[in-house]
Amino acid sequence: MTQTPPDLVLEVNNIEVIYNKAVQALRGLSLAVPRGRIVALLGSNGAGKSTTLKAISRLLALEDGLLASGSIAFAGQDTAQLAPQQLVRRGLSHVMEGRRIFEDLTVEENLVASTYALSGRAGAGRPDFDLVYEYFPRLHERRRGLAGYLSGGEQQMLAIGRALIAQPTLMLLDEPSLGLSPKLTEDIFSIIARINAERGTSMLLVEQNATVALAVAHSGYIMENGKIVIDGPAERLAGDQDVREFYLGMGASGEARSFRELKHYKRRKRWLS
Amino acid sequence: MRIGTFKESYTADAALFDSRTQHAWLAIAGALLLLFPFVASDYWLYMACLVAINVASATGLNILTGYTGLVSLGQAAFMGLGAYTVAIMQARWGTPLLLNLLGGGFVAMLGGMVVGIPSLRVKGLYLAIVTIAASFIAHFLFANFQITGGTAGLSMQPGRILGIDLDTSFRLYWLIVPVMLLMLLGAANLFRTRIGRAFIAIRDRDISAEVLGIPLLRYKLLSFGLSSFYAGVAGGLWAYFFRVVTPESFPLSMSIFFLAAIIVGGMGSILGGILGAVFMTMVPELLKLVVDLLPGSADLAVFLSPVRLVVFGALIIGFLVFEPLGLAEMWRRTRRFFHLWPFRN
Amino acid sequence: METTPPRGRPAAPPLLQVDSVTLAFGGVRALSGVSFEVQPGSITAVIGPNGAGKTSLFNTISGFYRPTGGSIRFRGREITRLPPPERARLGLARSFQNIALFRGMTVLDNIKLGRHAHLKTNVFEALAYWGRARREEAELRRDIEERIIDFLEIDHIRHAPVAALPYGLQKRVEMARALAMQPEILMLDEPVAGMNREETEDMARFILDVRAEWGATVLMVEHDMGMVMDLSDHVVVLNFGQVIAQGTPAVVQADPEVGRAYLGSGDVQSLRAKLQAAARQGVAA
Amino acid sequence: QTGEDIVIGGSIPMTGVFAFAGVGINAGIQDYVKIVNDAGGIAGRKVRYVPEDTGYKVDVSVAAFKKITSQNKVHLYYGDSTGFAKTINPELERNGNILMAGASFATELNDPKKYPHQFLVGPDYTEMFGILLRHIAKEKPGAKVAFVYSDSEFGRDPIDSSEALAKQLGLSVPVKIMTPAGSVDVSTEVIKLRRAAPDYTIFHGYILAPIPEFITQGKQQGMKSKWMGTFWTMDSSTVMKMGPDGDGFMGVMPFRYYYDTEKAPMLEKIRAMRPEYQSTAYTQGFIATMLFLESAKRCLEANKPLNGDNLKAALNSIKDFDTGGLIGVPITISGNSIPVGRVYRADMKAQKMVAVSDWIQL
Amino acid sequence: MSEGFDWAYLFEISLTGVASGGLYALAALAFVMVYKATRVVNIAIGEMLMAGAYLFFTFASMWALPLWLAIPAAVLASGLLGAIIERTMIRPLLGEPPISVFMVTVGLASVLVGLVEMVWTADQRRLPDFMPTQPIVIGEAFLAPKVFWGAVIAAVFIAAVLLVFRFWRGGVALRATASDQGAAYSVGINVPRVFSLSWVVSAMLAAVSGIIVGSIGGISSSMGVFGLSVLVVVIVGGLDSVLGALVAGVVIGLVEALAGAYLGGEYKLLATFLVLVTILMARPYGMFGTREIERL
Ligand SMILES: Nc1ncnc2c1ncn2[C@@H]1O[C@H](COP(=O)(O)OP(=O)(O)OP(=O)(O)O)[C@@H](O)[C@H]1O
Ligand SMILES: Nc1ncnc2c1ncn2[C@@H]1O[C@H](COP(=O)(O)OP(=O)(O)OP(=O)(O)O)[C@@H](O)[C@H]1O
Ligand SMILES: [Mg+2]
Ligand SMILES: [Mg+2]
Repeated sequence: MTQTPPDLVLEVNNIEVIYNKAVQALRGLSLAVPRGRIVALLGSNGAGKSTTLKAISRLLALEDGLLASGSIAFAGQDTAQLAPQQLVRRGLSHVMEGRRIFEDLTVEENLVASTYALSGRAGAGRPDFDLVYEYFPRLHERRRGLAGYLSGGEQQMLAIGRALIAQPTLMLLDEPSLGLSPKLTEDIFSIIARINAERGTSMLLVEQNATVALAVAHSGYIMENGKIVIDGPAERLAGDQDVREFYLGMGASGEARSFRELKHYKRRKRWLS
Repeated sequence: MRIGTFKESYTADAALFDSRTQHAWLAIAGALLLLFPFVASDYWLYMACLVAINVASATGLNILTGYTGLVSLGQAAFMGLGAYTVAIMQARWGTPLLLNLLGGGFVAMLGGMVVGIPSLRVKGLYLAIVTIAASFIAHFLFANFQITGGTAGLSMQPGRILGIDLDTSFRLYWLIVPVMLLMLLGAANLFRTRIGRAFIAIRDRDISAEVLGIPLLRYKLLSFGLSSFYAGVAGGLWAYFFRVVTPESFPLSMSIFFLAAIIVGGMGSILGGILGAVFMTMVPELLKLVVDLLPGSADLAVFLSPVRLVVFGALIIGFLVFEPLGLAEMWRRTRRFFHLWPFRN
Repeated sequence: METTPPRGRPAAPPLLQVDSVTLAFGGVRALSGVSFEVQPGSITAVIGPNGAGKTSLFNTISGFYRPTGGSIRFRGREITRLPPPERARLGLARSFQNIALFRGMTVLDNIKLGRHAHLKTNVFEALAYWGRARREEAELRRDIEERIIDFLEIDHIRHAPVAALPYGLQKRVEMARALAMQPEILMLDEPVAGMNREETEDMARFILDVRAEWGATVLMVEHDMGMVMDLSDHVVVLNFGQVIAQGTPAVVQADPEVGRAYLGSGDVQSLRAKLQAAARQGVAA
Repeated sequence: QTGEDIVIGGSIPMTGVFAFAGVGINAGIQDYVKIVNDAGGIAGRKVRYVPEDTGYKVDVSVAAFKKITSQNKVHLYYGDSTGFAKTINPELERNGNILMAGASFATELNDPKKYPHQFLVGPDYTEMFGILLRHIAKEKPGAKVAFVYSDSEFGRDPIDSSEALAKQLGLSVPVKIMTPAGSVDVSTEVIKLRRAAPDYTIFHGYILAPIPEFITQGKQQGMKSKWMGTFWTMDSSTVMKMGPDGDGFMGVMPFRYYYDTEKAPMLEKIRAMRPEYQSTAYTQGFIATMLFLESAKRCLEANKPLNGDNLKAALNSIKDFDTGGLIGVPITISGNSIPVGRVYRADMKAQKMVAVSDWIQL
Repeated sequence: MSEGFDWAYLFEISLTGVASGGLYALAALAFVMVYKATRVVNIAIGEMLMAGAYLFFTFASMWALPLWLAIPAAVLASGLLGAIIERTMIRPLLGEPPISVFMVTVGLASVLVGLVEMVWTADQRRLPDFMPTQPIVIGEAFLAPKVFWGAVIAAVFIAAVLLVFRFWRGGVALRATASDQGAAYSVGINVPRVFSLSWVVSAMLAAVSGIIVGSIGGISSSMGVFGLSVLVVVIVGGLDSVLGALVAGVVIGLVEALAGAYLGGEYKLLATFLVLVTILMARPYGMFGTREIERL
């Protein structure tokens, strides 16, 4: 509620979101991303993670969602008056859930479209397609093909590649590992870690793969039902008993649980009590 | 979610009208329909018949466009097929009225299915234009054939049923409204079964529907067939109603009218088709009434007529900007409001 | 190439046989000479890097793509030329990687739709909603409520429109619809993508239960190695459209080529160390 | 039965493709009703005019008819299109109380047996062609006459019968060109026309477009044809819009133009009421009303109740009736039409239509 | 074939057909601009032509402005009209079902016709002549000057648009917006700007086309029916293809001319629609339209 401390690139304060004038998806959610840090946001299906990201990037209106109360500051500035594309041009990139690539455009045209993020930004470098192709050689092979015909994983690569072109200062990543093979997931997270280390890009990372998310993140939040239920440094979260049980799939003894020995009844999560 | 109703069985849950309030409303509506002809003037009876014909045809189009997602701008032409069939059957063979109506429906259905053949490959607006093409071809045939009376068209004797000549709006009302209600019921039933679901699945994503076991061509043709059957019967009613059928009776603008009706009313909703057809038929008339109420209307009328066009267009735009999903959605919202009232947050 | 019978069961004639299937899109070879078999009652997994051709393989089996070469047999019957709806009727049921629910319908209607091919109501019965239509619908409703909705624990959303459901629930509805298809063979394309561990475990339990209670055979594509290795009887590894290995999970896991092409590793701590090393290396370079 | 108003209902196309005429018709009816009422009405009864806009759509017209007739006791009705006239005919027969005229000059309506309670306010389209062809046959015997018409009931109406008449009159019809409704670019048709090299070209089924384009392009390509039109094209303001190339355009007109100088007391009255130009549609509405009320008057004077049969009989009893000079000769209505007219020619310099023939009566 | 065949006639007719096809192409281009960027099927395209023509009529005939001023003024005023339409009726429907937006344009058509009748009445009018009146003579064949110059203007505009799309990344932005508005926002494309721009440009093209068409056939409140031919052309060419608009315009122009000349006026529409259906059966997305991506 006081002034934004200078080292927070993103500050979300007590926001509420309502869809279709009827469904409340977020109920007073607050979080912050320190500059240069990777922050993970975990939570079960329907907790409101994607909604949070859409509220930040101001893409809610397109889905009939309304930011009913609360405030969001990006780089110290309140975003309420900014249009989505203005935010992007100031360095806030959102890689949306479900890939959302331009299917009718070729791979390369997808990247070209992304250069709009650099319009009017002082100090932006030239768009670097080669960097993307270097990270994802597969895209280079398919660069003249229509993006709509790429496999699921290839589309995910393209979505991330597009965000790279935008040279953001804050990247919102919504399930980047969705549909990626384990190896590629690891590769992509190395890239994420690299971008973060090399360029100091801050990231807010929504992930279902808690293992990689907590491995790459500095700190994390866990949300349920539109609210944050716990937060803390990534190591501490990874050590939390419920997180281990519900997100990392480890038994009480700390051993990886087998999927064959699942119980039909589950322990209630501590944070729901 | 509704509160306050608890279903005893799955069948009750699947019933068309499920609550006591709804049954009460239904009874009231029925009583009104029964009483109406005895209190209304000739003009209002005329309008009621016209509305009923339009509701029937719009419902047919809703099956095809609203539920199956195949946009058609040929509804008027299919009505024309039905109307000509009825006129010819009556004049040539003197067959009974109900048989003629069925005949009109079937001929239109055949026509619709032929037009539907490209729908497996051709989609969206491309398909819509194919239906326009079809309606121009139909117009060409109507205007250049002997049996259809060329550009002058055909005139008809009033329909006869049970020895009664249907020559007044009052008498026609008792034919048109029941037939329309029957057609509405049929459509509503359809969407409780596998066939209706298959239509909706095709609308939402035809290729996955196919993998899930729905033969696309067969169902698209079925939808075209049903929709134009409805159009054909409506066209037959139209013929009995106006008793003159000419090639220019069923212009493209009429097809657009029906499309507008289901969009403004709410696509993929039986209620939407009804509301839309009523709205589109009545609004121009109501606007006239408003103009009449203004003082000094005689001279003003000349100026106000284009104003009515503007207002009419603006109403369509306004409604859609306000509620892109149509009147039916507005209705649902209102209902939800009252259902939850006073628990609304 | 070895084929192992499913654990603890006697060898039976295969339910599905994919025989040197080839599929090309213009220049892109999505599948080349893919062969494997699915034993009745087994859980078979197809894994492989992104773009390896797994989804294309599923599409070929369910008839959406015509293979350029090779054949597919179901219960020994040649189905390579059969149109997709016919295959659905035979009991080839599937879910989709890119969720393909019908967004204009409720959850319940989506599930009901799955049964389409097995119902018989014709147009006239439908218009009148009488006789067979009424009977079939009532029966279908009971079956779905009691066997599928309860089973998958989605009763709270049965009347919700699917469009607004969160991703994970949509996946579950996909599964429900596939179950409603009365599957002989249930093909699941990335059933747990986008789910957290807890939800993945739920899904894994459903899959095991489906086999146990419904006797369905499962063929799935999945990237979650933990789940694949724990659940499957047989694993087929695709890379660049070719089968590079197949066998029991243990056999596949031991294959060095598979490891290089595909498998990831580790728990949070070791992964973190690895990622940080990668990042440092990047900065240094 | 005194005291009750005599009601003239009207389905008037005040919007849509025919609005240009509807507006004039409406004013014409209004004005004549006013003249009569100011003079004390018909046999002491006031005349009331109840119009409704139709947008030139048949179903709207019918709705208007139902509305007006259910709210008023209507004996006289003005309807717009041919389609409406045909559609409403059974209703008229059933109703039995109404005499109807309208904006249509369709040949089909000129049949007292099929349309016993309707009449046309002028010659039907075939008769219009007849007047033109007679004029041509006199001016240039054996001439080649081309017909250009639109693909609509309106356009096709007189074509076949008139071709036969042309033969009878010793004229030849080297080409008949039908243009699709609403087409603007007619270059190919012009080529076809030029190759037929007609002496006269008669346009029918249009208002203005695409006639000017035909003439302009025809002249540019060196055609020597004279150009002619029928009633709905022939309003002065319409012809004047053809621009310089329209000079010399001719056509058939059953009424005098607003600015005609020949003696016509009624025209003077109109000019006094409305100082600005009034269209021929105005005159048409005006004369329709005049004939309506004359029939009503004759009925009432003969003490016959106002109904369709009586009104029509009264109308048909009109012999050598003076329209106050609006039609240049006294008229007699023996059937459903008034088969008289004359040929006018456009003088672009004076911005007027000038008569080039006598009144021709068929 | 037969000895008496009149080749000169065929040549003359074809020439005229091709030239009048140019007019279709220009109007079709106006349609394609909007569709390409916003996926809005603008059924009111004919009425927008009409609006442009009436604006020109007002400036040139009623206010008696000189032509070099009246034409740009009409085009700019049309652009403004396009902007207003986009802002008030199209943008509020961003993200709604395309069919609803389609219907809004139907409403728009009614509004425009009503406005024109209110301001200028429903009378047919003629536009001042501003094109050379010397007929174009090629060999034996005559070509109407207005049609010829109209076609030339159309060709120039289409060429310009084609070039712009080739060398300017805005073309990508347009298509990206059409493909997925949300994603377009997320890569920094100013979606509302793309929307307004495409409507403004489209309205301006429509005005040019309306002025030409109006100067040939005169103007009236019902000249919107020209839109139907435009619709046929864009379907044959492919809804989102500029090149398609050009080629299909010429094809349809030619088919109409030949059918009119050799079969008679009543066959013109029939012939074009038969051609349309045939082409769609062979190529369901028109000659150059983008096929929808169908994948599971
Ligand atoms: N467009 C929408 N309209 C209505 N409700 C919506 C809409 N989008 C999301 N919701 C609702 O908002 C809630 C939060 O959804 P959200 O997509 O943010 O969840 P999530 O945490 O990202 O889940 P997942 O892991 O499945 O992606 C859910 O209950 C969902 O049903
Ligand atoms: N219809 C098509 N046209 C052209 N190329 C296609 C088509 N369908 C698939 N491909 C290509 O075939 C290859 C295999 O695609 P597929 O979707 O089967 O991969 P996948 O193994 O399912 O990958 P993922 O795990 O990423 O989903 C990819 O390179 C893809 O781009
Ligand atoms: Mg999400
Ligand atoms: Mg895949």
